[in-house]
Amino acid sequence: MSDLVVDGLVAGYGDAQVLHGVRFTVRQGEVCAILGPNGAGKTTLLRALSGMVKARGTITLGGTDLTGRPPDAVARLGVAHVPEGRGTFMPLTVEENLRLGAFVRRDRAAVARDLDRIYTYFPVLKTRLKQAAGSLSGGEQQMLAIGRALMLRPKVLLLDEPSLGLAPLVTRELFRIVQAINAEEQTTVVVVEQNAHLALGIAQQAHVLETGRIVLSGTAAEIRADEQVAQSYLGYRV
Amino acid sequence: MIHVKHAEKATRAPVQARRASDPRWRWATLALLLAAAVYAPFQLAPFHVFQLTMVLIYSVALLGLNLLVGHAGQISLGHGAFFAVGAYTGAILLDRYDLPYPLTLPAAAAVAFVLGLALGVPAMRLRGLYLALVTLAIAIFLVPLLKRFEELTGGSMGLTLAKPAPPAWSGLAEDQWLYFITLAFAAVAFLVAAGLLRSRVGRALHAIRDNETAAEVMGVRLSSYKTLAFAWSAMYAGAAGCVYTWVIGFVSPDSFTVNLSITLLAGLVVGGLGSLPGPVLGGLFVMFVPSISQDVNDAAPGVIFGLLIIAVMYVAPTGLAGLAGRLLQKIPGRSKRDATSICDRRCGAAPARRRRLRGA
Amino acid sequence: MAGFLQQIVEGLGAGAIYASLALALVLIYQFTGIVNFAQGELAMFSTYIAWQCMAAGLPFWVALPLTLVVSFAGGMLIERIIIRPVEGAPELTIVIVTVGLFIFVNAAAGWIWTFLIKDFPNPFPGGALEAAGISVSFSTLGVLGVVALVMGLLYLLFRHTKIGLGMRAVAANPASARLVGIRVGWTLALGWGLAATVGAVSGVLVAPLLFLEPNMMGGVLIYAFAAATLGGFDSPLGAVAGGLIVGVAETLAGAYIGVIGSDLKVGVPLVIILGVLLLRPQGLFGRAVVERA
Amino acid sequence: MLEVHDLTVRFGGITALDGVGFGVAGGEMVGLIGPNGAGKTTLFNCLTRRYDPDAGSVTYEGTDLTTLPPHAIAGLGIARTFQNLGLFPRLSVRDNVLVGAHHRARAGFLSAGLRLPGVRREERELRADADAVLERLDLAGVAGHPATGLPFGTLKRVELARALIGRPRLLLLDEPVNGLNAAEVEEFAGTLGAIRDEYDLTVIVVEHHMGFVMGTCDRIVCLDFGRKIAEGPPEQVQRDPAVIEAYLGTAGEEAGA
Amino acid sequence: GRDSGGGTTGTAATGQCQGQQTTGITDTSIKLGGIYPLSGPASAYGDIPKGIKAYFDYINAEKNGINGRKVEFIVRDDGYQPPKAVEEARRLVEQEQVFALFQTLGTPSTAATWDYANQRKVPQIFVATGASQWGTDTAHPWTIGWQPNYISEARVYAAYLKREKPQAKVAVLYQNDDFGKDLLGGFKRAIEGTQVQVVAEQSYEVTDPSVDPQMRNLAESKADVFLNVTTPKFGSQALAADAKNTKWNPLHIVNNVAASITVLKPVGFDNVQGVVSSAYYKDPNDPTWADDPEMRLYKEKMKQYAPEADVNVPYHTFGWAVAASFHKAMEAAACPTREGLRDSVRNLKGVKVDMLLPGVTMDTGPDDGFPIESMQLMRFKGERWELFGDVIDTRAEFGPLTG
Ligand SMILES: Nc1ncnc2c1ncn2[C@@H]1O[C@H](COP(=O)(O)OP(=O)(O)OP(=O)(O)O)[C@@H](O)[C@H]1O
Ligand SMILES: Nc1ncnc2c1ncn2[C@@H]1O[C@H](COP(=O)(O)OP(=O)(O)OP(=O)(O)O)[C@@H](O)[C@H]1O
Ligand SMILES: [Mg+2]
Ligand SMILES: [Mg+2]
Repeated sequence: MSDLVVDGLVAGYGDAQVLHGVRFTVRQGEVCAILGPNGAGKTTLLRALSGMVKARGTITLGGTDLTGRPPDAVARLGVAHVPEGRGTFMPLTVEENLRLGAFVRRDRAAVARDLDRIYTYFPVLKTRLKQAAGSLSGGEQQMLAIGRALMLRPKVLLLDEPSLGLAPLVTRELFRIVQAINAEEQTTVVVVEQNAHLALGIAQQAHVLETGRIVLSGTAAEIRADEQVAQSYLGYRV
Repeated sequence: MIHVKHAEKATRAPVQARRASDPRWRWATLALLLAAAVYAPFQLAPFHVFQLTMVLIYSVALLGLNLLVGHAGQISLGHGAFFAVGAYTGAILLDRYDLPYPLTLPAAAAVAFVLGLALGVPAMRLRGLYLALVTLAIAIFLVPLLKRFEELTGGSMGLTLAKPAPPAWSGLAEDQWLYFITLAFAAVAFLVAAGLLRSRVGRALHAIRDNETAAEVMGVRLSSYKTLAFAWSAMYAGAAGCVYTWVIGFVSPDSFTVNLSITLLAGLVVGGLGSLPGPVLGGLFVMFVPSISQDVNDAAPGVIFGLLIIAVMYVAPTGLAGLAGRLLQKIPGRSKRDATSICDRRCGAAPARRRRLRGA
Repeated sequence: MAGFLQQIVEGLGAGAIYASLALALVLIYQFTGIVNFAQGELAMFSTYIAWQCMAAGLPFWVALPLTLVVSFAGGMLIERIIIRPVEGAPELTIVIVTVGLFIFVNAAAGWIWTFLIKDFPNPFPGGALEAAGISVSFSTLGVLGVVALVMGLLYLLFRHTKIGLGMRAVAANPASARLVGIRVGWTLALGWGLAATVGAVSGVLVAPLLFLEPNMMGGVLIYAFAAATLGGFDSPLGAVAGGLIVGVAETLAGAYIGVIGSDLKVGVPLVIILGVLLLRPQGLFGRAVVERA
Repeated sequence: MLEVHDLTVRFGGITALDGVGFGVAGGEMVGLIGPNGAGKTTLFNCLTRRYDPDAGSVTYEGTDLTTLPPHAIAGLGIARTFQNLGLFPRLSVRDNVLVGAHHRARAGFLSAGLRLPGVRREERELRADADAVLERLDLAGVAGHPATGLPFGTLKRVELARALIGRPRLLLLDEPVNGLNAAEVEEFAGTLGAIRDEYDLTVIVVEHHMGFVMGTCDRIVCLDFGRKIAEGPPEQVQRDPAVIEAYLGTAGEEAGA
Repeated sequence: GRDSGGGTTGTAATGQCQGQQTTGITDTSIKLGGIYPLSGPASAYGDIPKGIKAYFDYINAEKNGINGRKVEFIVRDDGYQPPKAVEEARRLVEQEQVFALFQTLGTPSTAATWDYANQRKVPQIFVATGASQWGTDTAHPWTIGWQPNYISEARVYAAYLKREKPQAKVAVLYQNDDFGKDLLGGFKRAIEGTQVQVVAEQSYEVTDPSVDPQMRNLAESKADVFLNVTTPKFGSQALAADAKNTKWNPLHIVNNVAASITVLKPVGFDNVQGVVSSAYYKDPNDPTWADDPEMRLYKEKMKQYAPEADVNVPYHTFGWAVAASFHKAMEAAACPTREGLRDSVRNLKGVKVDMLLPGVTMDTGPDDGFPIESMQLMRFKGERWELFGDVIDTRAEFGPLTG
């Protein structure tokens, strides 16, 4: 089984250490939600998983050690990352952006089919194929980033605040899609998301990260039931 | 070298601001440097005094270039041209119009400023690469232009001029006198630049460099700031060029080839873009490294010079000033940041706030 | 009239030379996002390699492919050894490294081969095609043909190959490119290798016309920059069109505009560039950078 | 205070805004919603002169904004934040904020270079103001930190501080709470409410966080494909079938999110 | 060699030499400093000091130096940049304490430094530029040139044309700097009042990639003489362009700077038959001198003392010749002092230097600041230059140059 096992993960930027020994396991085909306040290190955690920041400790995927591998090697092992800030290839067209998502794949026919699949997920993109990706609206770029990650047909999908800037309708649609892909293809998903309702709605397990440490772990239901979590991540009263 | 517009690039920029140490340190260092600068000409051989004078002149030119490149984020590959314009203005005024020395400096600065303004108007529409190449073309074009107006410029033979003589009361030798004039000039130039950069104007330039769109939304008038930055930077170069004429006493088109422009840019980047000591370090580099290169290999000094440029960029990708900053940071007790990060590592395990619900 | 047309033809010949180096500049700019000041010197060095091969007795058509291969490898090697350590550094730092490389390569070539000019064989037959009072030398035709061919190949590479797409992605956003699995380092090296190869072609085209010596490409580089700027730095077609325009304009101006004369004709590309950029800041064929708030 | 009339913006074949018109009264807080690509940011870009509209007008307190140069907008008391951050990454947080006060100050190249007394006084005042705003938004602790490397939510607050120091009367917020968790959103809503009163602000806010929009806005305008499809008080717009169809989806699921 | 320090001030000059400057010279040593572009676009000239060094090494080792004084020759690089030249001149004079500046290369670098040298009263001997200024100026007695000045050379060609083609229409290609303008100006003055006329002139910049456009414009003029005033690379280009243009076949005169066989050979010997030029020193590539004793000595000693240098590079030969000239001048000096050298180089009478062409001698006087003013015309034939006519002493024939 291709479980994602993280243990003793320490990472940071230069002298500043951000993650102080993070440990969790995501079984293959599971969805894992990461919650946490601003600056807790959620983004850094995903970056460490995909190799964007140097990390110590161990990260293994189905027994393969990912620690210290550069991001492109990690991607070739089937890990797709929707980064914070979207990582759009601004001057390239929308279509080129999507094709780049499948850069490491050799199966041309399947890639073409997947392209169509992305267009059915996000119909707006289809109307913008030849447009420079940099000119898309914020939400459209977010869709593009997700579409690009899906084009890899990843084993593991790392989503950093996927709903950022998406309209409510699209957000819900997005989570349905992720759930469907997860169910159909046994894709492992690690999702960092502020919309805890939605994230916990599709997750089997969840972790709460605070100042670089996991302070709370459990099944989605357990986390949802936690009082503090409810206050910080679920409720909203004006 | 082009401004690729996306946030990711910016995020990777090294974080260096924390080293901004407390002002007392800075004043002390400055006072020490100034004392050394005043003391030096009485200790050094005249030849070395001359070299230091040239370093100061280059520093001022680089300071101007830094305003444009390091602070406003526009690239000029043609600053040698403004240096030349200042030098020639000084030379022509001295040679043809017998103007007294002190008057040639403001005149040269003004001419360079006006020229910078005139060229700044198209320059404000271009950026990055395009601006760089247009300025490069200007630098190339200047040489035949200087030769063309021979009656004024002396053509390819150039103009030879007397150097300002030290007044009797000073009791100084010629080199010392020139050095002190240049030192005073450089000190004023640096003070003005420092004042500029610490103000609204400096912030606006930085804002343009980092994010033009946002700067404009904040009310920064891009066209006039870019044009003025270009003009001021030209003015600095021009003023430095005029003092150069005083010190070298000779101008010719061959003194100001494209080579000079590229050397200036390289010197600036090597010294440290966007930092105040950067131009001085750059000036030292421009002045001394070519001779060091030939001491190492006199058959092909260029081989060594080229390698040295590359080597410095390896060791100090953000310039020597950045390197100096990083080295200072390594001194214990100088950086708060070090202290905390050490604590992070040592005290890291302590707060066991982790609550387990069920084996995660 | 025939005189005028003849000047145009000559201008095209000169322009084709500028275009050949401009193609290498555009290539590396597309794939690495930097302007390589050493491009001309690398081309010169490659040409010396070809010369050395021929001096050792190899025929031209053996020396050429050998040179191209060596240049490709050399370009990659330079990226790995010289550019790699500053890969993440600010762009100007990398540009200055290429300036250092420029100085180094120029001096090294002089050191190895001296500054005496060398004769370099012209791969194209002598003589000229004569029609309507105009003569076009086979050499000019040959250079134009090769430049067109290289341009076509580059266009295919840029727009219709996966590796071209990957290379553009690396230039646009290296961090993202890594995330989609592109080996950024190797891709950059490949870009350098290809640019060095195109540069070598340019050098081999130029050398028979200008004679081989270490400063051979210095003057050409400036015009190549002008060409690339004019055409827009992201289009091979633009580079070639830019080169031809610069060549023709410079020739006509030098020939017909009295005040300019041959000493000031270097100002012509300057004026053209300024004019074009004021009207179309992205160059003739370049695509405007989209900027969104 | 602000009148948008028949505003149209086209990009090639795309019509980003199509004859949009609405008004904003002084002191009001208007929510601007709509699906992705509906033209919300484009509208902001027109107000701040990033884009030239193809047709229509924008009148702010009697002046036609479309005739002004872009940099003049800030001087009229209009400030904005950006959807995906528009900070100056290499400047410290304090300097970022100070740039926001650019139009309030006068120092030019020469006077700044010579550090004339007037410039010093102005600078002192601005710094005091900046420190106050930073304090107010709980940013004093990171004032010296460069704007890169701070958490997203903090940076959003820095943008707000930068907008506020310009003493705006009209504040345009583009998705101010995205990336914040529920508690943080709530806190932000509180802060914004207080600041609105303190600074006497008129606000237009683009946001996809329905809880936030519905809870804080006096009135809502909904765009779709560049056209206004609904306008009115929150409860009404929320129930508008066109809005539900295009943007919200089935209302039932919406509760709380 | 950078053993700085003032220790070189040795012999206290005595007798008639009392009170004269002896910096940099002792009974056993002379220290000289030269400034050349070893880097940058003009580095081709960086070969000259190799010839000089080889010569001095040879006489130091085998002839016990000059009158028992071993010559130390320090070479500094100015990259052809005048401010650098000033710096290096000061380094040599103040830090290295050289006896004399022996050669500064190029008009700009020399012009930038000669005020300094003269104020300091340091001899600036045999500068490597043919500008006429060095010989006509009276305010700089410490500076003197060596090679024939460009104006004299122009006179030689003018005289030749007057004789051979009195109706000549001349097209001129010249480098847009002091060298090109001096030569062109000299030529125009020399043909004043004759039927020879300049019908077209085109200049180029050293930064130009090619002179082809200029050559095309000149061909339009239908001139029957082409005067090629260029430096080597451009010389080759112009020769090639002339050869390629079958419709225009003027008499091609190439100036001495670009007359080396190394310039002609790349163009192809077939293409340069009949080209005319002038010379004053021996070309190592010229088979005429294959058995010349001085040439053989030169080649042998170059191999010995500068093994990595190519003996066929004429710049080496030039260096050798100028070093030998210094040798003669120093030997002739009445006092081993700076003043002595200054006076000696201004009082050369028919001094023979073996690397110069037979009949070419060094002659100077109080009113003559040009050591070499004789040249001989030559025509290219087969694979070599053939000297023809007599050695022309331009001073004798055209009168002295004045400022
Ligand atoms: N590029 C960077 N350089 C330096 N420090 C950084 C960088 N990126 C993040 N940090 C620091 O790392 C810490 C964790 O940031 P991270 O972005 O991982 O948080 P987060 O949980 O994703 O927050 P958010 O909800 O704002 O996205 C923060 O304190 C931040 O200042
Ligand atoms: N410069 C441009 N060039 C081309 N198309 C553009 C440009 N700017 C915006 N668009 C298009 O206009 C439409 C509206 O964009 P806008 O950014 O206003 O959307 P938005 O309502 O803010 O969406 P979101 O909620 O996703 O931010 C989008 O489809 C976008 O692709
Ligand atoms: Mg984050
Ligand atoms: Mg938007």
